Amino acid sequence: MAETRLIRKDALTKLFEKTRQSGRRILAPKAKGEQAFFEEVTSFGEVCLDHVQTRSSAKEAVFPKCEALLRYKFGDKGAVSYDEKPFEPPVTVVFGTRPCDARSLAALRAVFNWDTPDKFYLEREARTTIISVSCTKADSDCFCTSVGGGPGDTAGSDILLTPVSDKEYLAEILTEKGQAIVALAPELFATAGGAQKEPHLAKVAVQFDVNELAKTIPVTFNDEKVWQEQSLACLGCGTCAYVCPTCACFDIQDEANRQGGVRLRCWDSCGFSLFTLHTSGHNPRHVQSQRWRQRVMHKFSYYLERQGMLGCVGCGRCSRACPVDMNLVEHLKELALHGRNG
Amino acid sequence: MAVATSNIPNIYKPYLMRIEKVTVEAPGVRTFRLVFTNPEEAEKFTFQAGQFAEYSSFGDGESTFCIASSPTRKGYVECTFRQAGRVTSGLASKDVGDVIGFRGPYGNTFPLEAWEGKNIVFVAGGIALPPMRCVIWNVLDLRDKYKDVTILYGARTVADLVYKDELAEWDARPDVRLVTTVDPGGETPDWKGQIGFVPAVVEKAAPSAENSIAVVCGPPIMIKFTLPVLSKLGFKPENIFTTLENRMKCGVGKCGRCNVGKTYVCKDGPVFTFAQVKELPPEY
Amino acid sequence: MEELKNKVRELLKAGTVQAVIGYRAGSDEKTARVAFVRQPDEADGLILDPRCTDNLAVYLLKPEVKLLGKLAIVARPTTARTILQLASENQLADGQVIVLGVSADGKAVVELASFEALEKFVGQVPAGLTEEEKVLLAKIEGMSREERWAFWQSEFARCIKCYACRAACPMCYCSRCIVESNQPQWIPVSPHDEGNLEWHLVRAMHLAGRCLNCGFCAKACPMGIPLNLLTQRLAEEAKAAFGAVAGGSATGEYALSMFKADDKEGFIR
Amino acid sequence: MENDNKATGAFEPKLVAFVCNWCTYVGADLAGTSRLKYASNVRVIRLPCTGRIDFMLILKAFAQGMDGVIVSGCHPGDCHYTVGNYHARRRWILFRSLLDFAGIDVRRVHFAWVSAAEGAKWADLVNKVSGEVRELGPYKEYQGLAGKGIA
Repeated sequence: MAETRLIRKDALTKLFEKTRQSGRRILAPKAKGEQAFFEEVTSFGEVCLDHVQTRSSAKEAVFPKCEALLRYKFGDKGAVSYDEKPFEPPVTVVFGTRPCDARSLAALRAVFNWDTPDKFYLEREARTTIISVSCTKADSDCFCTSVGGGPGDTAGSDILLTPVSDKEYLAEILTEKGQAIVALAPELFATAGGAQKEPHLAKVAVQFDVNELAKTIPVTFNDEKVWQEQSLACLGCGTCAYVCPTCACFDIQDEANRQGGVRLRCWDSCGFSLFTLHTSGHNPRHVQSQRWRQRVMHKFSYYLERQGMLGCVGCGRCSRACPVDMNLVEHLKELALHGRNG
Repeated sequence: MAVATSNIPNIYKPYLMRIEKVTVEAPGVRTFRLVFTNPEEAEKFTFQAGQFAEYSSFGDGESTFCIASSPTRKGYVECTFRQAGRVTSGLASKDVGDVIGFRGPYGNTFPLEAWEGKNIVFVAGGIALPPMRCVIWNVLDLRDKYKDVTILYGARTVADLVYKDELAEWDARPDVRLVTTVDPGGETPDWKGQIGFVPAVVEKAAPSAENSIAVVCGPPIMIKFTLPVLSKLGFKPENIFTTLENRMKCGVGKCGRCNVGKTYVCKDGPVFTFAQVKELPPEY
Repeated sequence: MEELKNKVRELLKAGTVQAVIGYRAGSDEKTARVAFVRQPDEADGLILDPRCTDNLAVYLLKPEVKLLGKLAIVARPTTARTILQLASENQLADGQVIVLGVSADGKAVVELASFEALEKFVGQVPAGLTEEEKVLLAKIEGMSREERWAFWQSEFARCIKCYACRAACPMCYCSRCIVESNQPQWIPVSPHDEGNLEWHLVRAMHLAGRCLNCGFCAKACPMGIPLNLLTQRLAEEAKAAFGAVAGGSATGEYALSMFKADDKEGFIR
Repeated sequence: MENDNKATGAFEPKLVAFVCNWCTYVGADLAGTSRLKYASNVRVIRLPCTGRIDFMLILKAFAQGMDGVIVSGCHPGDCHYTVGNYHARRRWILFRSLLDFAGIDVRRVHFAWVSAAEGAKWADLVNKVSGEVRELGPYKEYQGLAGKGIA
């Protein structure tokens, strides 16, 4: 499937134009203050690829922060009827994702397609094309290589662009969706010649052995002291989950007036005390250390057992966004060691 | 840009059910009998004992309860709930003829076929009789397939006992041994049942563990003290069944709330044996 | 710096406190993070420099931290004011916390064991917005109403309702926040535009006259919404209209818990 | 009540008034019993005291499609609960400032003191507010928020 081409950086303006003309919406990193966020853009000029990583993840394209699951109307005498319209999410190109973000789709899909397919996620994903840009720089929070990814990893991308010179990207066209984008402006894509991407990629050191971690953390489950110490600073704010590209947990909420209403799905976080609170007042995860444990165990243990993959792509967003500087890698290293030492 | 839409069904869209009957069981506790507004859906619908569903009060949200009626009784489903939060308050304000949402059935089931030819002991406390009522009627409707049936049911007060008519019906049946109890102080002058906590009453009733299955549902404290009693009577953990109740939103393994360790109550449960429960991390 | 470390060692050795909340080096050279020092020798890891800006008072009411025992806390003037404001709202009792007050220049450290001492300490440091903050506030105030609406709508549109602003705020200590009251559901849970606007206005109003302008809310916001501008605006208004400044006293009232018969307003008909 | 005047098709603002039980509500009643004519496009919601009028009610009114809001109670010194209106006044001072800062049109929010004896002042207030808000037109900005941000 994979084909390799070259595209000039200045040709991206044209490619954006063609993509927009084809009726596709484009989401791309846009700078705001010191951060970049995925937002809808109309031209390549708005795009900012300077950041190691955007603050928010690209999951918004396939799993929006707030979406309608159903709409209903109230009738006479307690009647209810559905207000049904075909679900037609926008056809979208997400441009400028990093390879780690592209990988995260598999983790999201594993949940949303688990036995009972989730129409909303799957249809959005089916209409989304991912054009990633390889990482030529990384920071101390990046750990993609520790969880099976890499700065030039192609998994999950439809096209992967790697800057191979000041003027050119090496374009790996990986899927049919990627080819459909190339087909919009084939003249922009030249033959690749002998260009190699590896020399241009960032170096990201492996920080821990993820297989070891998967073995050691279940052993640590009942060692409450470890989780308490790690989470003592945690404010339970949930930021880590909201910026995480693989966090898929959600809440379902009704909003209605006298005429009718809408059932909405919105992001949620296992870090919140109310997340698991029963009506009776009983809470299975009643202290923050248990909620922190859930987050770590879910991503690095339960996910492996139930979905057959890790629930983490090593983007480092949680560490960067945490208001109290809880560093995931630091904690994972500690956990790997702790389990080893018994 | 047009893209063909696929035909993946919306798993979050509930069946619209009409309330056919409302029974006030105890203070704040109601039972709804629900019938499908769409006969085609009614035709296709099946479930098994132990499964649960998401019930909507449109405008308020969804709440998770077990299906309290038996799959042997066709044409309707019943649920029993206590008014506590926003959704259950919304449901409680509904009356006969009103439409609510029903999404399910979800979860695993009690292995009723494997229990054939065995004695069955039901131990329930308070509002935990509904999940068991489904199994009780299922067993009683296929009475010939099972041996002795014992029902031990306790509540805090006489008023808190649910399904009072059915308790009387079970009591009257020669093929059911029913023992009811209320906490000390919860009795009325004409109370004819036992007075005492469920574990003590189980011990006194001493059902035989020989060729027997026990089903235990109730508040955690009741379960905690009942298990050693059953164990003393000779019940093995793999022959004691319960249902776990955790907070849920989706019911289908996606929203991320109900898991106990790697076990998802909505998918792997809600029915567990105590042999399985023992293996779960202490987080439920 | 040595002064602070010595104080901390002393307090722990003497058993006066069981834990000291301070700052230690963070993930990188630009970051500091909270330290919960429980052993005298752990005091070596404490730092005190311009990185140390988080309002550590947020931890004083956290159940897990309270379990550590009696606490001392490293407090810059803003944190010290926060402690007084919490005290005036009956969230902290006199003598419950030992404050290690850090002077505005970050050099001197004084042990403040009573609220009276704390009041004197904060009394020496002028409270209020920095020049930089005033300029930014004036910039928004100078916009037309339509521009302000557009500005805030574009900011609020990014809000994802993670409530990190609430979690990071030492003054947001309600055990059940208004957004979690759902009968009726006053503030929509979902992060759509209407719910976001209502949340941010409610948050600001609930902090009106109480906010110490530590800026932790804005720092915590993963979406970079400058939501401390809202509380700054209210603090300025409370000062202008009522002469009220939060965090000056452990016993006083705050702007909205009191009134004067001759409070001036020009807009009531 | 529609946003249009049925006869002329012109815009008629929807107004809600949150009033206290003891003064303004009685004043509004007096306006009625005195047969004073005033704009009919106001819905009056009676609350115990201006001190009880949560600022959220004002936001909710706009969210539900109101074009203008009146908040009114006893004159300072006349509060049935002694000081409720003094507390309310402080809250309004700050809240109004916040609304303005957030870009909400404070010309649509009107605060007043109307006593039980001021039926005429009530009628006049409603007429004036109604006229002013009619000039401003429908509050499209706020009403446009409904459903915005839902994917």
